[in-house]
Amino acid sequence: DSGGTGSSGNAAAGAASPAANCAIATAADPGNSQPADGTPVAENAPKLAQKDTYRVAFSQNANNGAWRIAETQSMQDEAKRLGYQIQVTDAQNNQSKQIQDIRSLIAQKPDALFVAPMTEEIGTVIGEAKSAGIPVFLIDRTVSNAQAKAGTDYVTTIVSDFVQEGKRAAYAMAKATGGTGKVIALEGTTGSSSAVDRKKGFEDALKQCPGLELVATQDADNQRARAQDITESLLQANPDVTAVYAQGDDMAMGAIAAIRAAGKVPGKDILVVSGDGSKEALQSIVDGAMVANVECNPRFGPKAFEVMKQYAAGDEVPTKILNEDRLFDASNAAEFVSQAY
Amino acid sequence: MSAATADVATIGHRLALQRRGTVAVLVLVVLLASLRYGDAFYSGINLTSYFDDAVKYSLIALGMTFVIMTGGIDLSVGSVILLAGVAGGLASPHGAVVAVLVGVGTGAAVGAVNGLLIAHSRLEPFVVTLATLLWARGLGLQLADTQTVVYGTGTLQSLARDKIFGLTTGFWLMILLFVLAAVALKFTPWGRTVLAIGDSEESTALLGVPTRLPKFSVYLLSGALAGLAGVVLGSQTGSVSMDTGVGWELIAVAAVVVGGTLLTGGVGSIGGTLAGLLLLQVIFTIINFENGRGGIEINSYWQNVVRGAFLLVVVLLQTGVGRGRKKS
Amino acid sequence: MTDLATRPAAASVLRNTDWPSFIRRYGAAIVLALLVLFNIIFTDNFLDLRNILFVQLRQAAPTAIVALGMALVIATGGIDLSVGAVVALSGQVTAVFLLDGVPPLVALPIGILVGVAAGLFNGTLVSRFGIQPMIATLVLFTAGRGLAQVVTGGRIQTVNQPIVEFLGLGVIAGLPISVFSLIVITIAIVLVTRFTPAGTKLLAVGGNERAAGLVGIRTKRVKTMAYVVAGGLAGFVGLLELGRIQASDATNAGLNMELDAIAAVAVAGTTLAGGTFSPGRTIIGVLMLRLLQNTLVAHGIPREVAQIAQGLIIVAAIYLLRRSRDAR
Amino acid sequence: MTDTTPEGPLLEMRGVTKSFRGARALDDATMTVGRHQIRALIGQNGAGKSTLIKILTGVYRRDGGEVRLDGRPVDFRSTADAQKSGVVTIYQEVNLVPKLSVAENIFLGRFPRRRGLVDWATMRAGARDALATLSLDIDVTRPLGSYRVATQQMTAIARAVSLEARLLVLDEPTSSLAEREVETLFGVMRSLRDSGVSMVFVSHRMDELYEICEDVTVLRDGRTVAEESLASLNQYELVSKMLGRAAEQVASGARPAARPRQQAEPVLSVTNAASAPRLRDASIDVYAGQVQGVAGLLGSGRSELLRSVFGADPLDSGEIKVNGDRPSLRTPGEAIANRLAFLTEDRRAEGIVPHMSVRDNLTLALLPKLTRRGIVDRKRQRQIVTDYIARLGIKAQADQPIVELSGGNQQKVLLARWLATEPAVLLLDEPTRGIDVSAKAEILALVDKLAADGMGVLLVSSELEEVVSACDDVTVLRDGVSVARVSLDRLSEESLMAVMASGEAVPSSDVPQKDNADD
Ligand SMILES: Nc1ncnc2c1ncn2[C@@H]1O[C@H](COP(=O)(O)OP(=O)(O)OP(=O)(O)O)[C@@H](O)[C@H]1O
Ligand SMILES: Nc1ncnc2c1ncn2[C@@H]1O[C@H](COP(=O)(O)OP(=O)(O)OP(=O)(O)O)[C@@H](O)[C@H]1O
Ligand SMILES: [Mg+2]
Ligand SMILES: [Mg+2]
Repeated sequence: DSGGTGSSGNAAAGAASPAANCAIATAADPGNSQPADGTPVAENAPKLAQKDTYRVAFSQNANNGAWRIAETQSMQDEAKRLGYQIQVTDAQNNQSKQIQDIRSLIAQKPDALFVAPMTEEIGTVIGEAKSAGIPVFLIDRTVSNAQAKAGTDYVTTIVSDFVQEGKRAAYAMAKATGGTGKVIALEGTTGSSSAVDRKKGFEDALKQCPGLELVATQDADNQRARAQDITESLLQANPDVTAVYAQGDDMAMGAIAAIRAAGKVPGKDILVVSGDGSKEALQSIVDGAMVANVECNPRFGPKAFEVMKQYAAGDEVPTKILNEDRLFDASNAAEFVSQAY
Repeated sequence: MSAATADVATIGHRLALQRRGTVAVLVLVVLLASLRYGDAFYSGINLTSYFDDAVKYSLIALGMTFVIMTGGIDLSVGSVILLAGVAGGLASPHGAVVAVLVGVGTGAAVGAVNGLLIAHSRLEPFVVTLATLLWARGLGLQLADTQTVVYGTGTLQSLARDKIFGLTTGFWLMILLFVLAAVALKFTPWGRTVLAIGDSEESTALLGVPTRLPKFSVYLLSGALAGLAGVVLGSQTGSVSMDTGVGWELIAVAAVVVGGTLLTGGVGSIGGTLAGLLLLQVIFTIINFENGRGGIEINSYWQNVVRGAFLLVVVLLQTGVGRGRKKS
Repeated sequence: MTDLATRPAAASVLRNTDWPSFIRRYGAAIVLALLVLFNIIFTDNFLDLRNILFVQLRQAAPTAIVALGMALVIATGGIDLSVGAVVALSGQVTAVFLLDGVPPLVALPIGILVGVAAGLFNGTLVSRFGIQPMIATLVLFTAGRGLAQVVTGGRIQTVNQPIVEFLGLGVIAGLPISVFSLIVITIAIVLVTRFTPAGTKLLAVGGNERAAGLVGIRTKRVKTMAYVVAGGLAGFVGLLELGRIQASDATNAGLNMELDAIAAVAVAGTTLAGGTFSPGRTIIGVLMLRLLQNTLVAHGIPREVAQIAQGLIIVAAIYLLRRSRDAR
Repeated sequence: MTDTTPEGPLLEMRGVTKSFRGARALDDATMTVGRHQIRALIGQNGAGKSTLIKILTGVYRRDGGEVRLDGRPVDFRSTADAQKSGVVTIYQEVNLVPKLSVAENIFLGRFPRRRGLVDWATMRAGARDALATLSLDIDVTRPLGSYRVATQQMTAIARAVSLEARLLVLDEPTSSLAEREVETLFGVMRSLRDSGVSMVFVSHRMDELYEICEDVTVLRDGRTVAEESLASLNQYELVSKMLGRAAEQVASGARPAARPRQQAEPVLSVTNAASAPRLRDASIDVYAGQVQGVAGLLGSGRSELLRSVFGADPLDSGEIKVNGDRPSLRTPGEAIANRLAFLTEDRRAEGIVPHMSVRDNLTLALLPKLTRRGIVDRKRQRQIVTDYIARLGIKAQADQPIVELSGGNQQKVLLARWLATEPAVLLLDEPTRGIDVSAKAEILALVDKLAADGMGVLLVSSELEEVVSACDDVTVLRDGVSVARVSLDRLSEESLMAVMASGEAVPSSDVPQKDNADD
């Protein structure tokens, strides 16, 4: 299921009539992107023996915020379910600590190593795992091609397409606002690929909609309080803002609080579009405070271990596997809220 | 906060004892760990990664040792690592030498600004370097356009991975610099003057010894070493990400103090800093290993708690040692 | 000692005004006034009362309350790096209790008690065990946030309770709670330091601890009290922050607040060496730095550039203060 | 110096002015130092002696006036600068780096080197040699701070002497030295003079000036009021120039008539007090209405005795009675509550709170008593401060930071701090160290009066003359043990000296055992 709820998007509250100068205001949700045809399969990566049980390791880059916690939890739950032993390290948002973590994991020679890279540039250490004969599976972010080769240095990478997420957010916003208004955008952690890519997808798509004017963009570091402070300041300087795009749900919640504090009604005076798909966000769609949310599913566990088992069994595993993300809005939020993380 | 004259004799002994204590604890911890984790603990790759990881912290801790010996502090080193790492990375396409020069030069330049403001304009080190922490990071982000900066896979990276006697160049660089620094502290007029300034800057000046230049120089040195650390980091990991260096200044300060350098200046040890740093770092490694045992699952949140508790235990032991002596 | 009979003419008032101490006293206020002026002219709707009270002042109030505690600690010659972590810890503990159904009348005081306990811990390390304030408070700086994360499992948990909503959105006497509390706390601190012996004791301990001890002041207790008050205020701010985002956020609550507070105390013209305390100027320092930040945000300046500006302004401020301090 | 020394004075300072924040410290100060000459620089506390010296060496920038060395105008920017031109200074209060070794303190800034590196062996030998010229033989590798103040002062002198100065400036170098050390110093100064070095010597002890100096410059309120040959002035004329009033008005320092004990029981009684490491077994009684002296060589534990009585240092054993009771005296707070007061010997490190106002400094010990229902009575505080400023003739504004006061005035503020608590027993540790003659006379007169009014005073002083003239009874400490008591009838500097040195009681004087101390 590609989460294609596109056609029902018009149900968003208060949607104005589509402005003529906004090409995407009436377009359907572009949906998930598909992996390019002929994605190579992993051939030269270290092999994995087929066993009843495995000892695996997972290097998480920062175990905070609901999203990453859900991701870690999902990995741990799935390992437990399968009866595997799993060791988790937390790099606490520090690239070089993650490299050190991975090296110390390698030293303990797990059967397989899962890595949620802090940045794209931890590739060299992935190569070290290969030298040690340990197959590596990347999840939620990838590493730079220059440093580590997919299918050789690591088996595969299971990711979301962040550019596409940004694009889908722009479409959803265009639809909800009818293609006119002033927008402020709140970005996630400086330099992270999710922040960079979502921004790119969002801004590129917004170019097709000149009626939506991006009046301010600020880095809110995925922090709720910071997003709240910034939104307050921005709303004061730009009282005519009508929409907010928050790259992540925590920032969206901060923005909604700021909108309320400014005496305006979120979902009515100012429309909020966000990404991640947390329970809290879905609930606020149900409550009418948020108009749309592009999922970025943190529950990698089942998929990751399934891929690992396939690889051990000698099946062909493509070197890039795209996660399927859904678009939530008033039409379906209530249905999914209970399952959200 | 000058110590009473009568305490002076004990302070020296106390800190010397503390240094030995730090080394002893380090050895003990490593021994226990290798008993518990066996082969894996000291197997080649882990030792290498342990020391490699220590290099960058050790470089800023080394600079910090001299700064603290003058009674100052340099909170900006974490940001300087980022800035210089970025600058070095941008210069890396022009070759390893250029990258190193640019990185160290950038760090030295920031250090010089700190030094001028502190030594010449006599502003408080804590606040000056706190401000530098802000602007140097901002400048680094700006320079990198907030994107991770990649180091070209050239000489620099192979240099970082080359091994001499089984350990990487980074390790030997660290050892070399610490030996040089120890010699400089004990055997150069500069080193002695640095200590004198930390003891009493006013007295040093009234004794007719110029204080500005030595004071300036420690910040310059600290900046330059942080710059070097930035390039080393970049070449070891192939890139410098935007989160680099956040909070590292406090790791360095902790290492320096655990190593037996007096935070108020005047007494210090280079070897102690290295021991202190390796000790703090070994704790990280052990926590990771302990997680792997599956026995007690140390939630990563507990890591910070454990680190804080460990710091507490070390400093408490140290004061205990100091008190015990005083009574005898 | 101007003779009353010979009133100086305006020109000589200018000449005779003690400019150095004038700048020192009002430097931060002057910058603040300039910033306000800039905003009145260039920022839309700045002069709106709602903006002033509910955006500008409310955003500054938590940091200002923490900075008051920090100023007390700095007056004793110490420093407290742990306040940010304590803000997080107190907020998380309270949130968890509230979510467990503990009545607010119990849960909120517990949050403040957490802060008081943290202050007691810091104060004990500093005064009884003689550990350097920076290192002593580094322990909780590291472990405190870790504990906060342990308490909530690192999750952000929404706390939808009337009391939390009241803390965040409530209005007393036309003022947001945080602004109202800031005013009450400031008045209380001013009254206590002016009219009771506490203020003199504080400054005596910070100015010359040994002398203070010899006149019968219980220096350890005074120092401990400063940390306890700072901790208690941080604990209270933890509650305000909880109310502000209506959720617990162990990772980000109070993040970097200690540095903001220290910077504010410093730009207020207080030396970190101890012996001076000025609540009014501390608050002005916070307002100035906060307004600077908000001005940059409101005018769309990217964060990294804003950081550069902040760093430079801090340096400029303390440079001016120093110029005035020892012009000789 | 060769024979071809140019004519004219070595140093001329003319019309020097200097203000600190609007307050004149120097106003047309002049000083001329000839060649082969030791010149005394005297003046009351706060007259501007130290300021003049610091202006000479560039520590302070002068507001006006000129400085000529060898007839050429000079403008030193720092001590280092001055040293390069051969002007070496020992500043008031020991200014050294306590955590470094003695040897390093002597060679800081000019370490002997071998192949570019510090040559420790040569340095140690050099340091031993330098100290040997002052007849000092100590372990030069130990931190300087582990030695007592006098040794530190001698180290500073050794350093200065070894710098081969042309002009050596000594700002109160003898205030913490004992007589023997002063003699050693004078010996060195004489031989330096003979080898052509000129010196400026500051001291508040008149006899020292007459012993070592040829000429004198007298400063009064920042102005030079006399530059003459010492021989042409007698002590009274000199003092009257210093004070600007007739010398007769200066207290003569003659021994006052015996003061009667006002009670049979001692107000303070210390028995077998010991406090590691210096105080081993000291017993002493103080009676209301009398001044009880404590004499002893440097390091004999006099200060420790006072400190442990006051609760500033822990008492390991022994017994302390106040008015017959045995109160707990473990902290200064408890001591104050029992009406003890303690004026410390180290004004800077333990006395003043530098940036606090005179008012707050003066009432610091009184704070609990000034507090009514938790509120400080500011009005009463102001009254008390005004009162004491007037009574002790303190030259200061109440709201001035105390650092800005001259040493003597600071000392008076500290004395006032304790008098304001109306103590029953006043413990005075070197109360006149670094105090000018008139202030000293005033303070001693005050002590006399306090005793006459019924206070018990315990006085420690290294100046025997002071002990002899001020005390009714003196206990001699030696190596932390009270070895003898000398009472008024046989009190003389000679007899005291003999007891202090030998540790033997003068025949027929009382042994300080509690039982037979009653006479
Ligand atoms: N740094 C300073 N700031 C303000 N005032 C000062 C400073 N130094 C000295 N003064 C003032 O200048 C005057 C001269 O002081 P100075 O120390 O030169 O006196 P002095 O003759 O050396 O006295 P003493 O015999 O006590 O050493 C005094 O009134 C003193 O208060
Ligand atoms: N362990 C020590 N080693 C050397 N000197 C010490 C030591 N402890 C204290 N001193 C110093 O020795 C000096 C003399 O000690 P103390 O004060 O007990 O004797 P005193 O008879 O009062 O001498 P003073 O005339 O210096 O006051 C003091 O200045 C003190 O600082
Ligand atoms: Mg003087
Ligand atoms: Mg003494």
